[in-house]
Amino acid sequence: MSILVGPETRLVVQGLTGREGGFHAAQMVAYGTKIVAGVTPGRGGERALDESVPVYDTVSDAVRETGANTSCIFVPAAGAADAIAEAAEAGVKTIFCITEGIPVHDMVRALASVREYGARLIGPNCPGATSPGANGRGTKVGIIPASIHLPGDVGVVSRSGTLTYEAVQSMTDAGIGQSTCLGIGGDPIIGTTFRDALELFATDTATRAIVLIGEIGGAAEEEAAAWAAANLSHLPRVAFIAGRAAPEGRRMGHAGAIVSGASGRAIDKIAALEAAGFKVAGSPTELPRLLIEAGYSPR
Amino acid sequence: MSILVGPETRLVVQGLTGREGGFHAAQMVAYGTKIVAGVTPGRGGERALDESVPVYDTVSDAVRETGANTSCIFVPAAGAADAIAEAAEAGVKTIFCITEGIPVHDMVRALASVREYGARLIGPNCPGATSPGANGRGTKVGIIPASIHLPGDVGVVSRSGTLTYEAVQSMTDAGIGQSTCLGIGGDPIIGTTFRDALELFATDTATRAIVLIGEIGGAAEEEAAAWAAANLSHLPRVAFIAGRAAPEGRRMGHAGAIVSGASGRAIDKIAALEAAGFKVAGSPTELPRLLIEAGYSPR
Amino acid sequence: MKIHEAEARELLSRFGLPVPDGATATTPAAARAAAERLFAAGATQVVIKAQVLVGGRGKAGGVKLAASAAEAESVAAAILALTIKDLPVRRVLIAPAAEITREIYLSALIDRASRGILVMASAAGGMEIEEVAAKDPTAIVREMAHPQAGLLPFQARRLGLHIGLRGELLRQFAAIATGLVRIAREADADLVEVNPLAVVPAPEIPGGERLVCLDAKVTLDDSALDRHPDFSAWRDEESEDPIDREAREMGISYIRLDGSIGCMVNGAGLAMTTLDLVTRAGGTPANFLDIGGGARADKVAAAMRIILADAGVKAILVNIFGGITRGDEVAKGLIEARAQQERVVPMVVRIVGTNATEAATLLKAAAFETATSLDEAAEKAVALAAGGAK
Amino acid sequence: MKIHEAEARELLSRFGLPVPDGATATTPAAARAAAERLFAAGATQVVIKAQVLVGGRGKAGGVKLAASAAEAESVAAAILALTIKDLPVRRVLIAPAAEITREIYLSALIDRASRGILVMASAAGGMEIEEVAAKDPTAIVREMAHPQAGLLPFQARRLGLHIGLRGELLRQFAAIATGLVRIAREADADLVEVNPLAVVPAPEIPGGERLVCLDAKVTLDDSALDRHPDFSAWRDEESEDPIDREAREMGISYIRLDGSIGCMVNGAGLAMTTLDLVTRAGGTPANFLDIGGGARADKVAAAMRIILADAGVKAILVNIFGGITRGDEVAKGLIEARAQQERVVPMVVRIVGTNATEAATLLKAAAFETATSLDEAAEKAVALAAGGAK
Repeated sequence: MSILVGPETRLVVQGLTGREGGFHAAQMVAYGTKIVAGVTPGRGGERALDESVPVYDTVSDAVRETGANTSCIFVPAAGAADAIAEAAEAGVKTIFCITEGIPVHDMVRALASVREYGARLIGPNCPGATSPGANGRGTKVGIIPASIHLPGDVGVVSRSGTLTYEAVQSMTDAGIGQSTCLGIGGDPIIGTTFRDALELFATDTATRAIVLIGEIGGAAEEEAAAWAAANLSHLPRVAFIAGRAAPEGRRMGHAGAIVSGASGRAIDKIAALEAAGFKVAGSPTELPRLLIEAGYSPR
Repeated sequence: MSILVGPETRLVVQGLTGREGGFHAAQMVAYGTKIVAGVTPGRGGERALDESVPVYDTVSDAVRETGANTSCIFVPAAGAADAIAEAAEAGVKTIFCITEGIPVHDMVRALASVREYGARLIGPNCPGATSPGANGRGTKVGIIPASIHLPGDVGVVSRSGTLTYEAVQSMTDAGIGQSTCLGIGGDPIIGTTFRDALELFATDTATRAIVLIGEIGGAAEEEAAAWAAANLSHLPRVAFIAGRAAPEGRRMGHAGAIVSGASGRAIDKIAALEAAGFKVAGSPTELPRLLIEAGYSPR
Repeated sequence: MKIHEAEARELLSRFGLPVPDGATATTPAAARAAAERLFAAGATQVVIKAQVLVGGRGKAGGVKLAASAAEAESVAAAILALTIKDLPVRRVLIAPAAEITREIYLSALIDRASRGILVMASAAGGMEIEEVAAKDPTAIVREMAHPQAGLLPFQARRLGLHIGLRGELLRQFAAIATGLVRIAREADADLVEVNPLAVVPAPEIPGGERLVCLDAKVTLDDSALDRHPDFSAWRDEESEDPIDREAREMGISYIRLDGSIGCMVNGAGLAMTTLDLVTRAGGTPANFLDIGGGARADKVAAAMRIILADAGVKAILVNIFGGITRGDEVAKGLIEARAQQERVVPMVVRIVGTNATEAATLLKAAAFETATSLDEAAEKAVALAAGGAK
Repeated sequence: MKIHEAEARELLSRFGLPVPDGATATTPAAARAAAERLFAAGATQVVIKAQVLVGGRGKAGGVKLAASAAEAESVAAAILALTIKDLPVRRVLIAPAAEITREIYLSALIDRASRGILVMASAAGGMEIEEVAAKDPTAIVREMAHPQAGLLPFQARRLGLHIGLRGELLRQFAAIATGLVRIAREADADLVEVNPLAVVPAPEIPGGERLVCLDAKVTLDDSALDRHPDFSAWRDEESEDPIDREAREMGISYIRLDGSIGCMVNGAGLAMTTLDLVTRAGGTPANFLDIGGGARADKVAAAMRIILADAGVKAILVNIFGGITRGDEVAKGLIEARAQQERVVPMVVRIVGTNATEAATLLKAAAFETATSLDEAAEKAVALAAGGAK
């Protein structure tokens, strides 16, 4: 088992005929993901990925014709929020938005549409999710490099991209596999929070430990810690928080990574996580060791 | 028993300190309605109706302090849609809007708020509802004259005001009492339709027959007829449709009462109702006789 | 309130939608001047269109082309002399005749069944939408605008895609469709219809084609006119009957019909019913008239003046079910009105409900003919109209 | 993007909010002229305010009153000579000094916790909201705007009622609160703050008082600047470091810090982590730099120029986890950049992930110092910075 993505995933890629969409879709297929449709307005009727995948004009056409249940959005920032709303309205229940730089007010509105239609959004500005399977295959939606994964039972959730890869690579190198690796994105307004992810992992029978990779800005780590303290005591859990050295008042790359006054600081997040029973690493490379120390043993 | 209003009603009157609101609130109290609060922004802290009812600045204050579960709105047209949204947001579950002349786009938005918060709107531009009780008392919300009612087991639903009174008076004169009389309003966009009202009556054990009073315009009567044909065959049902003599293309007073081409005509509504087992009267005065002919017998 | 095509075009322009150049004229000379300007600006032909608030003006000869300013003047003269469905043509619109590649239908309207804003598009533009609906319902595509956010971009695009637009035309179409909903919401319009939305050659832009709103029909929500004071200038007061205007200004809902029995009723549903019962009793109603809730004596008197202004009225039926409206107030108004009126017409009065007893006393003292039941009142009125004064 | 008070006032004005008269000046003479105009228009005193993008300018002497045009000139001269928190004052705003009855706080901002637009009001205006929150959290009232419809009228009214406004002031407040949210939505602002929103005497209107926006702070969403081309004029390019501008224009996320180790990383989270590990290893980072995903050789070269423009940089740490970014592209960029650079600084390069092997080969051939693990890379960089060139 896994969360969000897995063998049941039937993926529609919005922006499949674009450069990025096409490149990553090919990677997803190579890893084993079932891509059932692409959407590019005005190019309905074409086929993509070596003629293997039909392209539709609209997500509703794609859903009706192929039963797609998950979407991955590579649409440019100006149209990405609209693409999210389109997917939600078309009945797609799990929507990944990879696009970076979406205006924040667009996201407020898109998130309202997502809630209205009972869908779930992951991202935007996120790397997606991978549920590794056997024989170097599995299901991946988004842009996480397939090569870093090992199938296993540790759930990974992170606000970051390459930092996640770093952490996952160190786990894989240590022989610790993952149930699902999920990047929730670094923007101030995102569809799925740390807490939401922990709730999903908590009900996933295949997940036996948690790795949480946070960063400065906002209070999502604190919120997740509070929830974990009350609900996650049965799982070994470790964390890493990026940005201890970040100065106050500056956005550190991610639109959401900013310390404002005394809010959003790394030390407070670390304290909250430790109080909630997380072992917090000083470097991502320490995560495998801390997992073992927290009581996790690889099967 | 009854629908929508009854002994469990705890009413907040929005616009209680206005001329119309005050007048009709006094009538409601005299009939037995429990008015627990009034709302007039900026007059919170006052008391109204001979000092018997507290006035609040906002509906949320009123709900928190008094447990109001039903609202009756006498706010002028320019602010009435906002008053509806305020009531819905405050957690009021049954909202009557008496106000006439609300801009239709305001209603589209207000209705969205009502749905968002899981409330029910009756009206606007409606006379309200009365559930007659014993000894000339009962619960009435709105402006229907108390004097016309007799407690009983016939459910009355109508798009009109005075025409309803006419019909109810003729029933009362004939010794036929009512479970609840409901005016749903004559506007094009209303919160509760004929069909919605029939669904409520269908589950009310105290209602043993139905009187439906429609008029030209739209297709709500046809829609209700279709639903009744499938779901209401156990209840005697009669109807009257106003506007057989109305010319095409003119709004007959009610913003919603207009025949457009072949749509909204009285003859089609009458045919649909008759096909659904309604006996349709040629004059409101015939309704009592038709009820008996339809198999209804007063208890 | 329906507004003329010329004003509908102005409204669309204000919201940034593509509307071709044009001008209105109330005289043939002004039409000629407008045509001269359009020819000077590059038009090869102009179209001259009667501004009347009814459909079917094309078939009635109200839309004609002209290839020169002189021809425009004579064509305008002919159109300005027309009367279309009882409405005299007082004004024409002159616009460059477009070279049309393709005609599209597009509208945004308040839809009572779905209780929201319905947007409809069809590749079969130029025809009335009812005609298209009757012929081939699948030729019409529909989207419900979001009640709070308006038409979302993907919905606008979906409409365009489903009627076969691509590329630059699709982009333009989506902007126009979104704009139509914005107009409906911000201008409080019940209906904003562009038909045809025309594809015309445009060598200057990528794709070589563009969309223009060639004809537009807009109905504004009467209940919202207060918050758009600038729209009041668009009311066609010239075409409005003075009696209709008095009724509107008094807050009386009045519709003149062809019969002989004037009706004064409180409540729209009861007023319609009164008409129905008069008809059933063999009479012909002269009007629909709803004095509204809580009417006082002065409003009753005004209603009486309005009814009597119709020379065809031979008898009057007053039917009041007192609720908010107090019966004695109505009775007083009737007595006052009769004292002032110049023309004597037989009348039957039925007042029930609030203060009906007081009303009865007043009416009896003033020797009014009264009735108790609705049916009886209708029958008496029909008899009075047939038999002359009692 | 933060904008100056003067531009924030202009934005509020465009949306119809009440902003007092005023003008900006970059010279004392221009300030005098502006003051003369304001005195002529009836002002009895003017306020002269430094336009700098930091808080606390009042305490720094950047806000002063003047009772005459001559005084305004000398006050402006003094303020224009100030440097507030490292920022030279280049411009002042001159406005009539208001007679303030009462100060209110009002703002609309993107709230990440509730994932929407939060509107906050407090009767304790004039103070910073953080101060109010610390002293008395109950003094702040909050409403979440509707995500699609903005702040609803009853919400705006509720805020005003809860901070004690009634009647005409309540009506004005509700319009301003709604307007703030409209600005946030339509201008794509992360923050629109009016503090103080002042009650001032207004004998000419009913109630005798009115609200004016005396000071305003606006932060625009960088991601949305493309769709507001007119806002680009508001960017304070004079105060912007040329290096910061180059980074922005190249799409590189760069923040200069005080240390000695220049960092080049792909991904914001990994870049922050790199800074943390440098710090943990005993070094001091000279900058945060994220070259973004999929960076090519030219971007890598630009990043190197940006890092080296900081004279404090003694060593460079390159840390790339190849995903979309190809390791060999980065290696090529580094080799090119080193060939062109004027200043030689020791460097340690860690490239893992996509095409790491090809990158290693290239780097080895070019004799770069490399590292495998993140921790090792940080430690090597710290050693290089401490020990000078290898």
